[in-house]
Amino acid sequence: MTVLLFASIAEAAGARRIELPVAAGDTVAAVRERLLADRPALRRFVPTLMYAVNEEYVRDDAAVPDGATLALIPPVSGG
Amino acid sequence: MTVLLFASIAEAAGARRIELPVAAGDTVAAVRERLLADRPALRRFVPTLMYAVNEEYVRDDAAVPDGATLALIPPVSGG
Amino acid sequence: MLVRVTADELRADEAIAAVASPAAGAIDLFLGVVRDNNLGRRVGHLVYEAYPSMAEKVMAEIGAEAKERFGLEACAILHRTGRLEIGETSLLIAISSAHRASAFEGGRWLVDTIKKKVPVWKKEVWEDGEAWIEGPESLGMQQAPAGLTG
Amino acid sequence: MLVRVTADELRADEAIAAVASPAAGAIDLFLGVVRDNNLGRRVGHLVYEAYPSMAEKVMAEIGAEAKERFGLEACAILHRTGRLEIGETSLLIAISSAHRASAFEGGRWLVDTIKKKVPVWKKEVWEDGEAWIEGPESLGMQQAPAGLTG
Repeated sequence: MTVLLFASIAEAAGARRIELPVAAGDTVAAVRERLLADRPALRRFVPTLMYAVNEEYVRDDAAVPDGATLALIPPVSGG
Repeated sequence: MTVLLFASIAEAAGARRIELPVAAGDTVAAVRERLLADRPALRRFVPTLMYAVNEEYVRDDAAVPDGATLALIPPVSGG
Repeated sequence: MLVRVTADELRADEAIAAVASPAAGAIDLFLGVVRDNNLGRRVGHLVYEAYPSMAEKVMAEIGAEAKERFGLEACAILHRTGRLEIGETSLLIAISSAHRASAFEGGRWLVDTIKKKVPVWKKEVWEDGEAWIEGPESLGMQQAPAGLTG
Repeated sequence: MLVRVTADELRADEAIAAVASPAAGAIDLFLGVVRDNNLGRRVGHLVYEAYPSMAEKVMAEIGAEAKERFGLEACAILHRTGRLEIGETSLLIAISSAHRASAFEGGRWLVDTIKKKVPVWKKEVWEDGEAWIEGPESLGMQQAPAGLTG
């Protein structure tokens, strides 16, 4: 699966796109924890992160289907 | 003095500008009555008319100085 | 402050440029547009008449009051006169402000106040007649023709 | 409905044309503009980043909801990305409506909702540093930099 990162968290990760394996029954939170395991510096972003699966906002207990795109969305500030 | 007419009352009067003599101490109402004396068909506009002397809104008891321009202003409908 | 009564087409870009300010974070623009119906009547076109010199004076006063009241950076008010077809812009206002709340509130107040105070009148022309539309806003009345003809 | 995330300059005339309708009596336009200061800091320029495909999808959903909620004729939402200088337009919305009350109310609601929901982020760049500005509207927090650098 593909994880997309934006703005502050992308800058901190040094990456805008990370490919990760996904297991059957994975939730957004499970994928996030797998990602953070290798990148502990990103944990400070978690309290304000929002998530989108295939471009729909979801909560972190939502399922992540195989082949999905998960976006880690810092608080937005457009306009 | 000069009396300016606009919109419905100008159309009804067949004139947009009428010159009238003004007497010392004349009020807007006095000038209006002098104008209506010759044009009774215009009396129906009086209940909703507003007035401006030299481009300032005034009440009909305001004085009309010599050489002033009095405008008879039907309810406005710009925008 | 840009205020103008004109028979020429109103251009949004000109109004936006007139209110540009480095301290402005928000610009609100309002266009009054000729629509094809009013109170169930099919409108063919409108004719706007103004007392131009007084209209510009009143517009400048209203603009200055809006700046003061809402803390605006700048505002522009333009009104068109003459014959206007469906879809054409009769009134164009632009205001700039540091923040959007005052931009929207100031814009709304400006339009409401212009409609009450600026000496401009419109005539509706239908297929089978015409009438001056007078007083809907300045008298707080229902919008109704002053005298039907034709 | 015109919705677009683009690195190109936003043009008011295009947005106005996109919402034209014979039944519209009012068009409200809102421009979010880069201003030279924020919370007392002197701003040099901004950089906007978006999740473009999702941003356009969310903008279309918000636009459809605004049309329904306020009975609008049409709306257009454009957001710019990349580097923007002071005075440039980052957000452009246009809405058309039969009457002005719904045009202003719909415009206000659209801008508020876009700022809460559309995945776009801005970075402030000052003379001596920069920071992503995150969360002021979506979290209802005070607007404060997420992490200062430089």
